[in-house]
Amino acid sequence: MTTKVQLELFEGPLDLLLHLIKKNEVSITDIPIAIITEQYLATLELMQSLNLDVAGEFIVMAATLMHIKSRMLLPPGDDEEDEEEGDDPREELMRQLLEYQRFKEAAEELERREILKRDVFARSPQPPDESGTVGFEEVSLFDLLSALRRVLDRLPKEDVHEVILERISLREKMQGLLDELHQKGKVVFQLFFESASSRLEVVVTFLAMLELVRIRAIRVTQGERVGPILLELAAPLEEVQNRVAGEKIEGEEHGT
Amino acid sequence: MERERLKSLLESLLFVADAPVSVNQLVEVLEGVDRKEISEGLRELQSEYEAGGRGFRLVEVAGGFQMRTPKEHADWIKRLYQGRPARMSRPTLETLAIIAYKQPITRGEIEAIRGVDVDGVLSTLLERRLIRIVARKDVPGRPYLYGTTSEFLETFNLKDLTHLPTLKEMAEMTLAQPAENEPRQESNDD
Amino acid sequence: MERERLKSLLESLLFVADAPVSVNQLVEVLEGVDRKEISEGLRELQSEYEAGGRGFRLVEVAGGFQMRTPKEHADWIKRLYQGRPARMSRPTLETLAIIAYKQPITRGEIEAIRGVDVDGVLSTLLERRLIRIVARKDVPGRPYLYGTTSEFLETFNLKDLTHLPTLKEMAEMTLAQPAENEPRQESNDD
Repeated sequence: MTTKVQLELFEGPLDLLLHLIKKNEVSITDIPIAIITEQYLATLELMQSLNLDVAGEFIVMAATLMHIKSRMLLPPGDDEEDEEEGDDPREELMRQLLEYQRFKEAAEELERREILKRDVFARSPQPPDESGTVGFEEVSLFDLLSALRRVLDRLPKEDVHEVILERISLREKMQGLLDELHQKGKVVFQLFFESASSRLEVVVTFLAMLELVRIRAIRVTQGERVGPILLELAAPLEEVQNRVAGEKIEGEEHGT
Repeated sequence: MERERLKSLLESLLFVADAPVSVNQLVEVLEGVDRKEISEGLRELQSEYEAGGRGFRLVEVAGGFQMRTPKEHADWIKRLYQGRPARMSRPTLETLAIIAYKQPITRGEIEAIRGVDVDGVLSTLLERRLIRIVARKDVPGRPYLYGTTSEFLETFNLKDLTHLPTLKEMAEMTLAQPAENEPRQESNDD
Repeated sequence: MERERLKSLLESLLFVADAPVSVNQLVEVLEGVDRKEISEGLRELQSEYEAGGRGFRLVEVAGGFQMRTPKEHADWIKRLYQGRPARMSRPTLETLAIIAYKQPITRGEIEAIRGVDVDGVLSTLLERRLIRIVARKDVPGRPYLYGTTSEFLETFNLKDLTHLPTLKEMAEMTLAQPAENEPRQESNDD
């Protein structure tokens, strides 16, 4: 995962390059690569000296520029490895810059339009009268996911950002839950979340639980309407373990 | 400020407001305009709407002014809403999400996850054919097991259930989301 | 129906709607009224609002008609407005522009054009309902394909996608390209 660029001035390496090209009053189709590379690297250095996080993409571009520069120094025809790239080593970069510039301009055009809630206003949505409506408005998968997320969000929150996703495997968690249920018999639902060390673990625990319910390895019960929710094994440990082992889990990591 | 311009501004302000606007609020927003002028402007708009047979009136309500449609138009307005699909509510979507991922699932299991009663929501979803009863669970009470329908797949543009986002993608998306701070939590699990 | 009465009704309907209203919807609601009459009524309201210096205009947007305040009143309205005013950052706008013109498009394809990671921006856009997931691409990994929504059209005051400003041609490009080495053209390039 890349760190965010803190320097708001440039949105990315292409943005920075366009800025340098404009500043030097040169053409995208004929970039003086030595000068631009030098200025690009100087800018990165400046960013670093100001203690700004320089995103990985900026560094990758620096390497690309230096590579192009070195290839420009070779006499034409001497360069076998990159022959399929065409004659001018700057070509791919040129194409990228032109395309990026097109969309940068398109974005500026969009910004000049009358934007709703910035320049013009419609009436605020009134609470709808749901009676007699026909069907539902379009909902997207994202809405569905957001809904699931909200369910998860109500569970205890911890900071997740530093946890690497792959560390906790769903299958491991499922086995762990089964072991715990085997040892303790009936366990109160919430108890499983108390030991979680991060929000991610909560998510994984929750999903493991749902998965176990789905394959009927565990049972969820509730004595009274408002009573605690209890979990228990739906069958002897060995049997449910086999059931878990035989189950293909959607989204499971391979080879980890 | 010139009277016509003031009235046009007042109209804009009343138009966008989602609650009655008090004269005090208007005085604050229209810095430099006299309270008396504002009141007069409002009165004029009021009688213009009435006399001009416009599609709204300016009514004084709850300590402020609000634009409202005339009573005689109520039947037509209802028809506008009736002909239109409603936005799916949060409880509905959440319940649907749980069913989609965990089907077949009983009402009790859904409630265990959502922490609230889902009776009404289930009937809405059944009515809209997004879910169906697939079987009965072989446990005491033999509760219904719910699953999604082909209308569900169509709604979400899915070829089949295996095309639902996977656990990993879901985690990515949920992690990428800034947690929205819901002021009103309907859950009772904490 | 008498013209003035029709216009008054149209005004009511447009006033209460929380999204642009299409002529089709109006035809349905106003049973028995001619489509032509409805269109004429709308046009008349449109010019009356403009000429009469009213606090709103009738604009054609996202496949329908919607009442909106004139741009000159924005500053005053913002002072009263409770909702979050739209803020469009450069990354948001650039990403949105790429999606608007190249839809359906995957995250990877967007990143290839912008040269930076767009994870956070995509979530923001999804959350604001300016874009949506339209399908999955049939390539390894089955990445999501993103497209714009009708909220996008509403936000940017567009009748439909064909009304997007024309993209500048990559004119300079062709000059510099050797004939046998065509720039990699995306399928939906025009």
